[in-house]
Amino acid sequence: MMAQGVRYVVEVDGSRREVAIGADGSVGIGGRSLAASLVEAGRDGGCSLILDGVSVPLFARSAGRGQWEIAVDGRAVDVQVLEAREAEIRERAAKAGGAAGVEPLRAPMPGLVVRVAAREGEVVQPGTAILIVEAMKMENELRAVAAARVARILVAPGDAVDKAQVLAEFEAVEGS
Amino acid sequence: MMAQGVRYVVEVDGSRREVAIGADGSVGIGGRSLAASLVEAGRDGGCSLILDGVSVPLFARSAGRGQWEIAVDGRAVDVQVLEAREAEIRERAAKAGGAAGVEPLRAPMPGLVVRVAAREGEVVQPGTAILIVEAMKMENELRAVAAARVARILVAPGDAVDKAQVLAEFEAVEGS
Amino acid sequence: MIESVLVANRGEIALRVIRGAKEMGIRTIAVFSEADRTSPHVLHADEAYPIGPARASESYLVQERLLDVARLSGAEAVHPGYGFLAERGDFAEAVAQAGLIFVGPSAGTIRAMGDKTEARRRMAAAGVPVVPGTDAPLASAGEARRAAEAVGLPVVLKAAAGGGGKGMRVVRRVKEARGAFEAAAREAKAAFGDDSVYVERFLERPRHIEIQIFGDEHGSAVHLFERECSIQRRHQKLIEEAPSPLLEPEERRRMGKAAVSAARAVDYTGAGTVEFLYAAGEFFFLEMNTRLQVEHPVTEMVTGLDLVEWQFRVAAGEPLPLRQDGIRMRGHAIECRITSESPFDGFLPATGTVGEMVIPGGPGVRWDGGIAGGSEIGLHYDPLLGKLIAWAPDRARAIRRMERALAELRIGGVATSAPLLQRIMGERDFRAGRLSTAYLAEHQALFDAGGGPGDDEVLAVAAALLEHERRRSRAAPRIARGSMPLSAWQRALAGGPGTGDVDLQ
Amino acid sequence: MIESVLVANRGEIALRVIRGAKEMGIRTIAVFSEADRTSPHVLHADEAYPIGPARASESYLVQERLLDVARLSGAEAVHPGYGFLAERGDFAEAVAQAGLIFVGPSAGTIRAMGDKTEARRRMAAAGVPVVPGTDAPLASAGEARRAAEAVGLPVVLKAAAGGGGKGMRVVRRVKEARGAFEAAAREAKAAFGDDSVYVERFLERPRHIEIQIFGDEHGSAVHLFERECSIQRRHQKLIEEAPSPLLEPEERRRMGKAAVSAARAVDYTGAGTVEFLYAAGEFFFLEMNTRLQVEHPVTEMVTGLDLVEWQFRVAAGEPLPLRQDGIRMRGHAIECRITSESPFDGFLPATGTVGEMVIPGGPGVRWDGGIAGGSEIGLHYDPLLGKLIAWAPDRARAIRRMERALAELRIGGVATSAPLLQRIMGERDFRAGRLSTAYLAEHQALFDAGGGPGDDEVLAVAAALLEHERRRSRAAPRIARGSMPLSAWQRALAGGPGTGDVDLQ
Repeated sequence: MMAQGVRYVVEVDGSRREVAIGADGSVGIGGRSLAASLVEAGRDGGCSLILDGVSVPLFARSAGRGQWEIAVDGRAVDVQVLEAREAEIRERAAKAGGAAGVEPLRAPMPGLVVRVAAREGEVVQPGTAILIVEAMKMENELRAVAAARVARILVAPGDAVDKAQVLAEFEAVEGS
Repeated sequence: MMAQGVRYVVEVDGSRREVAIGADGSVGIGGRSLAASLVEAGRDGGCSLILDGVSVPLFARSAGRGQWEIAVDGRAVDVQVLEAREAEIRERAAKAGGAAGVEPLRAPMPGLVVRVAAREGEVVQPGTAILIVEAMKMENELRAVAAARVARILVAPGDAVDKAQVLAEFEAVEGS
Repeated sequence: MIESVLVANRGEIALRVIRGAKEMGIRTIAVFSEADRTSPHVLHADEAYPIGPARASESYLVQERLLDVARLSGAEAVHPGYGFLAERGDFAEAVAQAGLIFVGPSAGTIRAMGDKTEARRRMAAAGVPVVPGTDAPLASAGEARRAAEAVGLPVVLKAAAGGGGKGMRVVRRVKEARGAFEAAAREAKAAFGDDSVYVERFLERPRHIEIQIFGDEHGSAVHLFERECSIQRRHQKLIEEAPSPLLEPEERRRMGKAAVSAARAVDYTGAGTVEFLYAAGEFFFLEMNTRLQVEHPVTEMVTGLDLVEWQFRVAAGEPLPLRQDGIRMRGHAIECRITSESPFDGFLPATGTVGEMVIPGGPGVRWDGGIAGGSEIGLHYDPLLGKLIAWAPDRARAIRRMERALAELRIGGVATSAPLLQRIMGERDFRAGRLSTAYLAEHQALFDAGGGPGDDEVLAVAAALLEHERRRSRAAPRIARGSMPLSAWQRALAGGPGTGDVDLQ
Repeated sequence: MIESVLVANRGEIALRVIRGAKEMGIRTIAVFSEADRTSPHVLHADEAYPIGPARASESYLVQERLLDVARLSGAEAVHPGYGFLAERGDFAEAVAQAGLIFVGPSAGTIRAMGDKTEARRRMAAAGVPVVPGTDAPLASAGEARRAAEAVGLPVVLKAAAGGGGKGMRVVRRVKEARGAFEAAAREAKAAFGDDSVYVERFLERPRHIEIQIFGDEHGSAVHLFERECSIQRRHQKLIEEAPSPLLEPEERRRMGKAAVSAARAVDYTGAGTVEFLYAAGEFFFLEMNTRLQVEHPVTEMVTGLDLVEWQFRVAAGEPLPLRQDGIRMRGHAIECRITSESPFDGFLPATGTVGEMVIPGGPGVRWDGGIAGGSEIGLHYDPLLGKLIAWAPDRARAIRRMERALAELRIGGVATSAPLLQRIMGERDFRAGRLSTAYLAEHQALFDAGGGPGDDEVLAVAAALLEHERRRSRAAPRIARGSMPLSAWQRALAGGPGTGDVDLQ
């Protein structure tokens, strides 16, 4: 691990920020270094963040790798966190594809993965079934919305998924 | 399963009662048949019992097979439940041994079983180590209090045990 | 005194009635649908009986089943709460015919006040000011048009059997009268099974001020002052308070007197509420609710009286515990209705399982709730989860106390109206007492989601720390307790550099 | 007004002060030991800073560290709460020397009242009745013996630097004097680092009645009536109430006047409490506590005033908000201290992790707590988890309300004093107001564990159903939600046989 620790790219409400967390645990943001402490408090994702002395009670829910739903003062926001190098790779891949990238497939509701209908590497067309998810006693077919190559399928049958969890990632297909 | 269901022998505060639970779920006690509903309520062992219409909120904690700690109105009581045929077998075994039976070994505190020191079938003397349980970062040797044959050891290394959970059962040794 | 009572309701009001009865030594008998088996009102009652499936029409609204439970349990009285069967004359009658005490007014009073045109006629006859309009249902669209012109535009068409904003249409131009009449009649038919519609003058930006009244069987009637409930959304009250922030003592006196006249006019017994619209110094009878009101706690907090206790005493045939001059107001109380609705998402009903609850405490704060950890919030019933009430010596302090309490409140697992209420407490017009039923429509900025840029930075840091911890621990997404100590501050305290490098142990 | 305050405390009192400050718009700065990182006072404060390990002597009692946090955070004032540094004259002095406002009286007053013999002298000089005894520490066992004879037996030997029952010995016979003197001096030395001991007449079965007082910098002093705190266990208060149940108005007036004289005698500023022992119509000064008291909420509930707000106003140099004739009492309030102790097990301290909490609500109930779900209850601090307070128009109603609220209270995961408090609420002498500090000693039956035979039958059925369900499901010992419906009742309701065969779906 580098001396300056790990850099993350965080997207909140469409705006991106870089946050550095030192191997020693320090937090850097916007050119400043802050003293931070984040611990679980309570029993349901309640957390206490103390940032340069300022106490912020918040509630955090994981919505899959790199995806968090965080509520402060009753305002719940979806936040995406990527390590800086992951973010770079994605960006480069998106540029290489000549497009802004293809949106990943997210669970529209909490449920249970029943079946995986597509394979990694497969090129799918709009409407191709990717996954079947059971929710509220109903099976729901989740389909591709654009032509793309299935880069990764992140879940397997039997997995419980949260709302907005990323289930599959795509790569742009040339010419699409 | 018999039409009249399962009969249990329940020991509360030293006094024994028989409770029959029908295959149909009815409850018989003291010659009467009662309508009963018991469901979990809340998140920590809170239950709601409705017995012939009377609503009794209670808190139940399992302390091993057949062992319950039940609190009603702030009064916490250890209750032992055995199926009637189990109770009979125990009683007969105790009588055959010519003694009132040997008290089982119970965990004096919650902890983690580290090691089993005795074997089933072995005749132990007062002070013989039976089990080593770790609690509060300390290893505690649990020893036999009377001469007896180890009938059953109910836990294995790595098991987490609750306070008062039965860890080992004994049989009286003739002549002891 | 009454020895036992069946509480024919659910949720927070059932629990409220059970609490009141318990404090009087009355045996409490709850009923529950399949959805409510583990609800607090079941857990806290002395007895509880199932009455059917979740759907209210198959449980809480089935009169016969409730009466069967009353018979079986030996209940002496029936308390209907609010909603469900509380304002059904036939239920009050059936309870009485079964030889039980109905905790509420007579069936005749309930019926008279349930018919809005009949209520208007009786109030006008008793000298209570009513909104100018027609006293009888309209026979046709043409009659609606003529009535609208006679009363003077704008007018509002209302369902005679109505309430809660259903079957209502505002008419601002004569040519709108026909369409409005037909729409209102259709809605009224659908909602109440009765298409009778009448006309009232429409007041622009009125305030909703209501008077709590009580009558007994011995001919006495008193009022317990007013509540202002102008903060409404589609005729649903969100915030109520007592006293009204801008009412003059003389106006209070006149409205109280009018409400008592209204009570006497119908030989009222028990708890009731006379609702008025108030505009520019004038007030007009709107309707009379013949039951305990959701917002009764604000009256309890300023008067120090227990309205449920009064209900039981009156139902038992006792005289009212106090005379008018013995009833005093002290301080100011505000109630916020905490509902399972997403205020920044069009008030979409929210569902879920209640997780951890943090109920505010400390001075002057009261919580009347009907849920607990583990409660399932579905769509079968009213979205009211509970009511947060704050009392203080004056309105400014009560608002600040409510702000503080709302900030403490946490109902895990389900979205609630609390964040909107929090914003209203900080809004300038609300703080100044500039209230009207148009308040929410005129303060749309309150509904904007999103915060300032500072908040986003905090969110970004929190998310990065969460993700960092998860990746580091390679475990389930839980944050280790005490995982990141604050040694930077410790060093700063020890005289080291304030910010800059931070080392965590 | 003060803009920011460092709250130099933890637990419920830190949260209470933070709530009060927030309602006044004062920025709140919390401190926490390693054991308190997730405590509610940390979560609800605007800012929070670590001050060291769990042990109080390395955190909450380290004056320098608190002053460092005050400097670092830019705090304008320091509120000490009660306990810890609240009655340490040197801390008050250090705060003042750092240019900060100490929310409490002057260091000189704290010191004078902390020295029990000095306090007695000053009170006697001000005409406040003191228990007959010596005015200066005793030089020897012989002197103790002579003083005991002069004062008249029985007497009590007390530590001059004392409080909380430490360094106290009752002497009933002259020959016991030597042993008692030596024991008291030893205990006093160990507890307070000072072996000074003095003699007072020992009152048999006295009542503990205290007067809340307030003074300001402008020479005004008022009292906020009395609290009766006679229900004690080893000098630890368990239950407090206001007003005292049997005090005559004239006695109340006299005690209030004496307390105000006491306050004036020491130019008192801020909140203080003058404690009296009361027996047979006479009352005697016991001690003066120069801080907010644990039981201040009962005074708040009967007067409608916010004592923390008053503290801040006085500390900011404002005059007292009300004059004596503007302070009124309404109704009756009772406080129960909910501690992590096993009342039926010799008050053994209980530890654990707080699980689900059910906080009582409804009319007239207040909860002042310092814990939340997930809180670790250890042995580092005072066992007070929170305080349950009930208000009602009269004492009988307040007791019934408290009974109801205690039945609702649930603090999962840790044993509490609540079941004992529940029993006291139902006990005949308590209900009749027959109180004295000997109450608990004279009502030992309250400590018997165990219930009636009816309860055992319920427990047996519950255990059998639990075990049956577990064996049937062969799963973890969890009870399936809604696993056993109530069809017997449903059939009974449908007209079938009432009991007898029962079938569950």
